[in-house]
Amino acid sequence: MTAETQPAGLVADHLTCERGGRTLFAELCFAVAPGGALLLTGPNGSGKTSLMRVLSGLLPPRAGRVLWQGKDTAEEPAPWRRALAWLGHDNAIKPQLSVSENLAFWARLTPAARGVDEALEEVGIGHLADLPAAMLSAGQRRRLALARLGLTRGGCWLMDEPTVTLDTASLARLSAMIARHRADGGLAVIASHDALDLPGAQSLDLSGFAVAP
Amino acid sequence: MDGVNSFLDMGGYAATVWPAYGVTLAILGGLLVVSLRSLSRRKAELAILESQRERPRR
Amino acid sequence: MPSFLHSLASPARFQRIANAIMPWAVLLTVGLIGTGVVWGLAFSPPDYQQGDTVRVMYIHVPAAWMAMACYAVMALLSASFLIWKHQLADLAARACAPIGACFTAVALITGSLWGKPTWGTWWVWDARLTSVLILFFLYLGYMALAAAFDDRERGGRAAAILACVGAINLPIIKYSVEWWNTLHQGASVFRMDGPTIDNAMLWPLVLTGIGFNALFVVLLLVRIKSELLARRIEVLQRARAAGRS
Amino acid sequence: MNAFLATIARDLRLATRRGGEAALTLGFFVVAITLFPFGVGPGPELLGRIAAGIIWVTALLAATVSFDRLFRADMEDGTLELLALQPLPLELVVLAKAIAHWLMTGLAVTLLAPLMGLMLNLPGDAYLPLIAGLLIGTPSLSLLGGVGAALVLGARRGGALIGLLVLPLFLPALIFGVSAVEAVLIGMPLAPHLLILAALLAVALPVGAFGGAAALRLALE
Repeated sequence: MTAETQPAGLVADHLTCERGGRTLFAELCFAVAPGGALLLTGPNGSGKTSLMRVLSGLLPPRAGRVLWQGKDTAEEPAPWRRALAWLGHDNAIKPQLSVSENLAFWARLTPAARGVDEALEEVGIGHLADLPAAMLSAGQRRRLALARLGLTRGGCWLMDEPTVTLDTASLARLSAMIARHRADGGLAVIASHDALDLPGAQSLDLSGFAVAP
Repeated sequence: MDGVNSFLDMGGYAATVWPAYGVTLAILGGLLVVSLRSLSRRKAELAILESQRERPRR
Repeated sequence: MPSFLHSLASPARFQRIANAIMPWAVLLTVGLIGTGVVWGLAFSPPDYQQGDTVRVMYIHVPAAWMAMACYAVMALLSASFLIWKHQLADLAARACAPIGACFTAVALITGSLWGKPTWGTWWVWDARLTSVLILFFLYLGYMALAAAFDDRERGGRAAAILACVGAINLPIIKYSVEWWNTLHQGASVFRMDGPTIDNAMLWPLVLTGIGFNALFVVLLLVRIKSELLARRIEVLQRARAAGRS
Repeated sequence: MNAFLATIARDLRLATRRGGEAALTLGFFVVAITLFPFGVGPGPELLGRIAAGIIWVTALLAATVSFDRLFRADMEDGTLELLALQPLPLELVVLAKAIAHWLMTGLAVTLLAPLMGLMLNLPGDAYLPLIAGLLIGTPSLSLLGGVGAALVLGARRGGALIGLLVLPLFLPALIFGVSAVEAVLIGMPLAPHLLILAALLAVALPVGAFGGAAALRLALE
């Protein structure tokens, strides 16, 4: 019955997560509709990264479900994997490959809606396309990782601390990028310490779901 | 005592039969002893921990 | 079915079942192995070819049976742990490994001692010996992998995957070793004259065989109990650490 | 299919850019083989008799040395978690990486084996079965070794563990690879041995794909 009444987009249904014998959060629920965004906050150790990994499917929750377009992502991972674009702590950049080669690989693996060059321009490193990725600074690497998300149109972006090592100009670019994504009908879940310009975004403080030991 | 001696001699194969039984006893008995000792050690440890847990509550 | 297994395998229920089985298992172990060994050593006839060395058989053969049976039990427990994720299956599989390794070691060493007078050498690359040796390595690999993770749960699952992969490969290894052996050396040296075995020799063998199974049950229950206690200790210690911080 | 090929191509490109991968494995292979004449004596007759065995055993060891790098770099820079979240099933990712690994190690060793055979005085008839056996047998090594490499991700002393885990599983490939050479030398048919190696590969394919993927998911949790 719940399956039909679930809204489109991403739904967390009573998620409980346990790591190393400790319950990080329990009975966590939220829903993000297409075009929406959710900002996750909370102190270190409150389980932001774990929640992101549970949402992505990397970490099975102790209890509860993650629904994409009304379907349980654990039971039907294929549509969720096609819609999902993931930005983790690590940038997944191979220093031996050039900037555009790095991105072109992911463009071949995901259903890319836009060209590699366009995505690089969006994060402001189009002029570096031919350089080996080893030459990039930390901020430029983060932007290259962000460009991977920029390849997609619609779908769901899961971004774990996207602002790490970004400068002010890049932060503005990131906000614009997320706005463009949402205008395309995409949605985003963002765990971040920094204040991002996210008009109309929901906010969720994870410390409210902590379980007393 | 001749019967005991010939039993111990194992038809000339004492060097085969007795070490085989000895090794078996040593390995399997050893495993049993080690397992039992870890069991009793953990029982004691748990008893200490539980008594410590009770105290501050009461 | 899974929920039925789960209810069967809750720690409290396990303790009850274990406590009920334990005295019987101990009784069977002591009684059967004691009778079998005395019978085998003192009252069974010497083999007409091998003389008294045949008395090694009453422990060697059951140990070899248990070496393989243990792996089968361990692999089944590992598979059920991967499927139903029940902690007790992981505990039991881990408890199996050292027991299996010890039975395998007994089979190898007694076989080697028996081999010296029978074949004139401590070790032959006979098909059975070689595949039991590989089995021993698989146990070692399982134990090393299970212990190599800081996170206990993760180590258990990695080892469970290995146990399942090994279960598929063990028969392949066994048959390829047999084939390799016949290719190189012709007929096997290891001939037990199986069908002609006399009742006077069969009985002590059967007794120690069942006795070894009972010993396996005793060892397994003791080790699982001990592991359960270790987990309980860990939980309490963690709670204490969290309470004080 | 495109994504599958892209994964293979990327691993190959990375290996050639780094330059080390294949060269390291081949270097180990050659150096280890040159140790044998020192160990058993330089007599050409003895060496020729055990040459096929030496080459096979050394190929197994060389493959084992290379497994540690199979998933570790991708694990450390976050590539692996991205690969696990792509539409391409992780089982196929594992297969793709095993194929790339084989092209760089197994195939390279196979191509170098005749040269090693010359150095070890391998009899003339033995070259065909040796190469055919390596060609069919070494892919199983890459697949089974992949499971081992995935299992030790996140383990302490992972690299040292791999050998203990996978070398026993390699035994059948070694047995039939060497027996293929011996069969030809005593005038027996070659085909059954190669067919058994192919059957081993058929078992190693699902074991490698599903076992490896299960182990990787575990490592990524």
